[in-house]
Amino acid sequence: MSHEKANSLESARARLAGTRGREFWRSLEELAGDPSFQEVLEREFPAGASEWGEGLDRRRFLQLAAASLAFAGLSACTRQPLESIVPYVRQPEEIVPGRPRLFATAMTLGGYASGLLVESHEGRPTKIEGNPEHPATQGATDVFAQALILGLYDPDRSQLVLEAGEISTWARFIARMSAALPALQANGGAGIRILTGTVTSPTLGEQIRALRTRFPKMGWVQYEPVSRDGARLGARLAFGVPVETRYDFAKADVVVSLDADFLVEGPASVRYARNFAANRRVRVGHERMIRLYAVESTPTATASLADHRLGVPPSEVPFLVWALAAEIGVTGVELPKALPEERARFIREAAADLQRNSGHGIVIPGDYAPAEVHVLAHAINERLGNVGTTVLRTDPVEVEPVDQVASLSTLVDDMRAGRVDLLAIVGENPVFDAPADLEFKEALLKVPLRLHLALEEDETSQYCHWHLPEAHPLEAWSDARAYDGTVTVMQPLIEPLYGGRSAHEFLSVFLDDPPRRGLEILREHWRLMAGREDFETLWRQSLHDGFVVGSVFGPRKFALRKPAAAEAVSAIRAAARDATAAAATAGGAPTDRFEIVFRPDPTIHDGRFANNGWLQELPKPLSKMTWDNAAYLAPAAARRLGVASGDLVAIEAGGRAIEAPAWILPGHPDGAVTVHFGYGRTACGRVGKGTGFDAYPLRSSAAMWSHPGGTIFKIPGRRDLACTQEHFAMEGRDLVRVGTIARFQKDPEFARKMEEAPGRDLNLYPGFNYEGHAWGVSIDLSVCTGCNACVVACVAENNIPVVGKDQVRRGREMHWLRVDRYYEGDSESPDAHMQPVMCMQCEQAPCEVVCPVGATSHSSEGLNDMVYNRCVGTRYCSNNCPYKVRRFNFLQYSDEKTPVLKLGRNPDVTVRSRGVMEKCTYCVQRINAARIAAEKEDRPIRDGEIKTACQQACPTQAIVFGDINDAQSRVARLKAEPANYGLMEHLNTRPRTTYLAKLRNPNPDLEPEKT
Amino acid sequence: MAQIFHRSTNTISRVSIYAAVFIAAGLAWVLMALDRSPYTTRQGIVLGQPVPFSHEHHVSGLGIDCRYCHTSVETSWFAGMPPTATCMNCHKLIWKDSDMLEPVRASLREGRPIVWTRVHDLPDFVYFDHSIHVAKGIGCASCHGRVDEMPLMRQSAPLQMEWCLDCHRHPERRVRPRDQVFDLAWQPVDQATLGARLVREYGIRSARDLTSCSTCHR
Amino acid sequence: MKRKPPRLYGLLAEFGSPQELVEAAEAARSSGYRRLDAFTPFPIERLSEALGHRPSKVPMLVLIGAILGALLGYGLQYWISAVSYPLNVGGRPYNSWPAFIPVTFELTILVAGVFTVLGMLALNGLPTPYHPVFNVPRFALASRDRYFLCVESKDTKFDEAATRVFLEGLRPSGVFDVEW
Amino acid sequence: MKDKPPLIAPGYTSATVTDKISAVVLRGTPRWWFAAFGAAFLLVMLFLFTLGHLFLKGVGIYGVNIPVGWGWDITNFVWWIGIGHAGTLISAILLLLRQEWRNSINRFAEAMTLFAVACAGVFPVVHLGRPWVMYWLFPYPSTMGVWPQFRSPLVWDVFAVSTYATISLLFWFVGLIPDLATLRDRSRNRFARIVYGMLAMGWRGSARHWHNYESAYLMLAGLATPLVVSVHSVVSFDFAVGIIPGWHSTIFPPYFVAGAIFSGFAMVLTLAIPLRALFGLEDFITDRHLQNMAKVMLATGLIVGYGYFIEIFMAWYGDNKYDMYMTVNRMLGPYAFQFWSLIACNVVVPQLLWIKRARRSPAFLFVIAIVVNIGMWLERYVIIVTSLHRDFLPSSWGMYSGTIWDYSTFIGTIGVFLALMFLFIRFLPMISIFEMRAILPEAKVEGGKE
Repeated sequence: MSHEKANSLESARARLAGTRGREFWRSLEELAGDPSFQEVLEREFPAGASEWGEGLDRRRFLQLAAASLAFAGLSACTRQPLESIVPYVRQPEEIVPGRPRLFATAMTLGGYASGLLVESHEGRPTKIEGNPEHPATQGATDVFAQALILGLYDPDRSQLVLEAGEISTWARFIARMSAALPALQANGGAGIRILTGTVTSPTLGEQIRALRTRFPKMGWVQYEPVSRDGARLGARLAFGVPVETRYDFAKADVVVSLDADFLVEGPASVRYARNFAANRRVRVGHERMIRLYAVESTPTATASLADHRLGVPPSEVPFLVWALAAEIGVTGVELPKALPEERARFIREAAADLQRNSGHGIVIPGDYAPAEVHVLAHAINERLGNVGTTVLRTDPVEVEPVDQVASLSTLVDDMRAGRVDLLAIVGENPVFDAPADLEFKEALLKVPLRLHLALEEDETSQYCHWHLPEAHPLEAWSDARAYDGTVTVMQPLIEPLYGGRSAHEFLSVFLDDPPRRGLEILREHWRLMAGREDFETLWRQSLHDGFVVGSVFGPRKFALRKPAAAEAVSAIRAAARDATAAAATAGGAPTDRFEIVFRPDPTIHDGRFANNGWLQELPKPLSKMTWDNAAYLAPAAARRLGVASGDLVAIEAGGRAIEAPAWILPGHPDGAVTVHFGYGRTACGRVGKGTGFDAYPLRSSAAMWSHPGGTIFKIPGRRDLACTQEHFAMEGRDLVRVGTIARFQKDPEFARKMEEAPGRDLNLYPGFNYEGHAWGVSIDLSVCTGCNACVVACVAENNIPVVGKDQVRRGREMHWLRVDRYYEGDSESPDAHMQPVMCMQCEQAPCEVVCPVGATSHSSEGLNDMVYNRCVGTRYCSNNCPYKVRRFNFLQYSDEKTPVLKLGRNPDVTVRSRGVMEKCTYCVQRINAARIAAEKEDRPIRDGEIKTACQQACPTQAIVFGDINDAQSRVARLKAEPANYGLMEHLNTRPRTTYLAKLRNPNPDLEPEKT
Repeated sequence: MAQIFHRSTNTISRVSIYAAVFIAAGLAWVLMALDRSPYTTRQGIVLGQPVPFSHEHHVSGLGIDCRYCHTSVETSWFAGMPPTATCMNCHKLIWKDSDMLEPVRASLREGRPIVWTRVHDLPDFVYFDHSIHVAKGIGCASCHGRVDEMPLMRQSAPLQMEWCLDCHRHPERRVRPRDQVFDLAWQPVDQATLGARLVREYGIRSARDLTSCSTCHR
Repeated sequence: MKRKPPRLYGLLAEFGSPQELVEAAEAARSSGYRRLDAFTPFPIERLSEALGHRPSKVPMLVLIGAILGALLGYGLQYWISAVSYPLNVGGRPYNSWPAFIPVTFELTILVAGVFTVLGMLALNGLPTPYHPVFNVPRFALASRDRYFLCVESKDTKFDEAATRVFLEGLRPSGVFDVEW
Repeated sequence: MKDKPPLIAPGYTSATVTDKISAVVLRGTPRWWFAAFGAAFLLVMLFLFTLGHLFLKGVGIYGVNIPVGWGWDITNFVWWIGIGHAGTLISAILLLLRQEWRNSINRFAEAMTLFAVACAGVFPVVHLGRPWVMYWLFPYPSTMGVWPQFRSPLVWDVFAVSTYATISLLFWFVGLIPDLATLRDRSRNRFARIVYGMLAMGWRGSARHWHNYESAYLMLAGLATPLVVSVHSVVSFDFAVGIIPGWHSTIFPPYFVAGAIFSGFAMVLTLAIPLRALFGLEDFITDRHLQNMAKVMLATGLIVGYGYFIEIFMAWYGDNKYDMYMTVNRMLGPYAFQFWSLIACNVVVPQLLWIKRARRSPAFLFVIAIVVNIGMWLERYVIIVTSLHRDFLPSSWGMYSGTIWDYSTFIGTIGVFLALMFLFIRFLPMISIFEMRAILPEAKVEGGKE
């Protein structure tokens, strides 16, 4: 049967080959008429089964029958229940009841800090924004920062100190430790190991230094599953010393990305995205674009903006970099032989382009690329003279850069050898995410005393004597460095909800007697840093700003080791030789042999966000899948294996195997399969349990980010995946309008001409005219990376409920703002286009006309108001909405039972109940707040004063909100751009949200302009 | 065939047909009246409170300004409820051992807040902002009535949407000079001209703006 | 001058076929009786002619009802959408008359229909659960297959004896007193 | 009526007609009736149970989603309303057209109309997210100061359907009055006489009564005729006013009305054929009646078929890529099966009615009627679902399928319908007695004034 499926895909291939030019192809399987796709389509027919809930007995039957009759007697008279009002006993000076306040703080991911502003209502943090003053991140945020709030209120977070599974207390723990420490101290703490993640926090570093003075022989291990070992090692090999490299895309004209998702992932991504976008935006009068070449081993969101993309299996990447280095003329490197022409040409042109723009180019290697790639990248940038302008090298940001895999494996060896008496694991979950070959768990069990400080009771806590609840980043005092070295302050917004303590306070148990609280520890260390005199001013200033002014690392000169490049090349040769040797010995048909690419999950990262409903329900940027991970395959590969999306496959590598549902991802390089970490958690909260599969078992300390020789074969069974967008073709409709900059210069209005929009006079009725404000939004498709930050921001701002996998599969996700993704071109390497779609606030809204109760109507400023408490739920408005941006509460979605979740809700937005329609309102609560503020000061609302949640979060500033009646406003000027067009404008809906056509800047030598 | 019905049934049947019409109309009227009655709106009903606080005594008696207790009325959507400390500013000196005030003292002693029963309670899907109304010259009395004449606090307006709309459609009928906002006893001399003038001066928005749904609902 | 009310409501003659009844009715009328009524199991047009009924007033009532309905219908919608709470709905004007036509039409029909039925009942003096003619046992057959002619005592020309003789002359299958 | 078979078998007199029809009501209840009614009642309980579950859990128990916001619920609504058209049409239009053959079928056709409309009325309520505020669709002076939005076809529906229900009820009742009098006079049971007596309101069949009565009856017919046409037009506006490809179409009103009559007659046949057999009324509901109805079905069926064709033609001729895609998707997309089976049921199968022998065989007609009922349900399903599931933005395309709750609601309403129908035939004359008398030969009166 796999044969016929293969054939059907074959025919699809054939038909695809026929299409060319600007023709859009439809989602693969459907084109192939693949039966399994029909299955996906006919979503489980007897869906009702799940609705039965508790079993049906006589009483329930009568109860229901009675309810239906009682309903008949419902009367119009509704009387509000009495509510009480509870004032403070002593009101804090600075608090004005009802007025939200903003605090500057930060979160860390992979050790690196990003500056945040947190909105707090009467002491309850409700919304997170980027800290616009922060020199590193400049006010942009990623999905993780936006979702941090939900993590804070997560009712499944660990709430108890556990001693051997029994409930205990911090006091008890402290007592036990002070009892145990002297013994350990005797031999200089040789038996003590502390395992942390990557540490950039100066204070934490200081504490560890202090620990080392107290326990000279103790060991400090840094390990987290997603870290930048390649970069670290690369730097060492290239310079002999640890070096941090950062890039300035604002000055760049040509970028070559080597397996780097630099716009969406990594500590600096939001800043890179901002500068990159600033350099890619095209406006009349400013018509130059940065050009991006992307070489990648798995499709990335970044590459959806690439002008030229080359997908190759991971083992090929080093060769391409090698070739690039050779083309650039890096000394000691000559061209590798036997490079396929298509790839060679790509590299040649990229190299030429780089050389044309020497000093204004960037060659950026991915964090997960092997060290050799980093070495060569360093050499190339050096050779091109980019260093100092676009490529900046500084001292390492980490307190102590180490090869984390190496340091973890030494720890494991020590544990096995019984050299470890006490292991304190701080905030990490190695039992779940350590490389499988180390068999961390087994080693761990050999340690006499195991402590675990973590946010949740996870896989590791189960095997530790003590589990200690960690304080959430928003609950604790701390500091950390941003990717550029800026020292960033983290201050608590709320007392620990569940009695958690920070890493500082935890370490303090071993340092101080009695242990000190975070604030004290922090201030103490800072006093040392600052030097006595101006400490208080520095402290206040930094708390207010959220960072220490001028703590950014200045670029420094580092001498590149002459032989480094050559060594890297020979290393690549060696690696290739080993791989071929291994392949020769390895079993399995060569057709089943695949390279395996490992990546952190785009939404739940390495698994630490597995219990975050917002992130679980967030569609993955490329597959639009929610609540699951999958084995991403190239269409061709899937055809060979005879699998369709959802079919189970077994993936085997290094003697370990996992089962995973396959997912056909257009543009994925053939011969490789991508699996994402983070799913398959066995010990975590209610949200994350039972989602996806665990990919860590395939990972070995030798092959952290890709495995050269895995095998895949189809096994019986399917897994139903909840995907929010099942159709990826535009059907020849001009939804995302794409053009090259050349075309734009020839005909700036090309996008508008694609589909005629009726003139404003073409109307049966006289239209309304909007004096005063007229709100509108402009979205620049040229810079949208589809990173989803806007989506989570919207969820957080507007109390949007999580509905769960089952409801998503029924097509009932609630996101007001979604990012549509379309494909164009050949299925093996198509162009991907991202398009954020929220309510268009049509001036002639089809939804309003059909609402029988006037629950949705137009405000005097042209907003398409939605009045939840008037809605009766006919869903007619949604049926009649051409953009399908309306969302309906088919069941009671918003959680009214869990009290702690109520704390996190935005008090300025109604929490919708069952049976009502909802949708994007342009964050009308923010509009009203700004208007009230302005009117109280008798002044007009300033342009830019109101930012919608999505706009505020957007790293590339692709979304701009404002008053289109004010000709000077940013949005008005954007809408005046020739590339501006409205979605489905021919329906005469007059959308207030419009788009700027997506412009590309291909290298004419690689892609001659079509005519 | 014998008669089935008695003579009287002729009249009865005819009358009952017309009666039916009036009964139906009557019922509808009752429902509507009930919907607007104090039973539903709690208008003019005094609710039980932990402390029998008298606005009359404190406002007209002692002449305390509204803002002394409701501090945030000009700056926030929420007018603000006085913390226990505010009460005790005076009551640690006067009436300091009256039984009536025991709950207040207890609150301060034990740090337990006093739990009042809300008198003016809008549904949660309505977003009313005190500060902007005050800024636009809508007096406290316009919604809360002559609080200075209430020994015990009670709701004086129905607080139903049609009532809100009435003012949002005709702000000129209610608006007063900003400096008179907190004077509960203030009476206009010639509201017609004054209102028209103030609406202009204070830049109060048009009825079309003020009756847009999102003005109050989000 | 006032006469004491007569003993009877009237006299009722029974016939076997519509034909006979119609002829009897014509005869009675031509011989000067005016307060006549005939009872049949189904409508017979010629009977009304024979008894000289005027055209029914029902159609007039229907017209009145229709006009009222139409005014009510459009008025309601106009007042609600343009006067009471004007809202900008999808950019349509407050008084978007084309959209108001269906409801106007439906209300026209509704009110007209109600007028028709109530009008008919009123004009027929219904409901009348009690009526003297029901006192005649055989009258039950009026709803089956017998045809009756009734001369009411209110008729100026009515004289119990004479009228009975007259009715007998019409060869009915029987003549009955109709008690009050 | 030369070669045509008579409307009433020969040999009947006013007396026998009266006795035979009223006997059905006045004589004892047949056993099968209890069985049948009992079965229907069980379905009613299922219906109540489903509603209970719906009100406790929410409309999410149905299969609806985004983009397909309507599914079985509205499909059933339109289906029932359609069925509800035959009654009034037969009584009103055929009355105006002086089609005497209507006299023996109009009564229960009207009853059927009422019950069908009642069932239809259920769905606009249950499909709501918050059914308990359904009364907001009526204009009443609320404390919120807000009103229904009269530009919405759903509000038009509210008025159209409620008007239609009221007028049909009046029409039906007015028609019943003389027969109620008959029952009053014939029944031995005192209680029955009182009940029928009150309902008959003292009808005496006096010449004046008949005089006003006939004119009123004619007036009602005159009012009901445009009404019946308007109702399904308004229902069709629910879709035609929308902008979704496959909905936004000007031909909807006429072909919805035709479809309504089509399905209505189908349902009349579905009921009439077994009923006349059960009560041995072949003498009154003769094969000629069946044939006439068959002809009406054939005619309306052709109109409906034309509607399908012209819709496809316009999609091609209008050269609108969205309409074109929708049309192709209907015919070849995931719902192609439903589409082609509706074509088979509504266009192909009815063509058999061209054959005289087919029209003559009650059994055969019964089968065809059932098929048409199914076909018309499918038509609405296809119009609603296939149009919604792939509209403008491919990104938001989805699929729809009903859930067991959709099924149980639908079956439940069928139960309600049957239960009401059984009560009706048990307690009221299912054939208009006086109108039957009127078409007897003995009713003719010769001669007359010149």
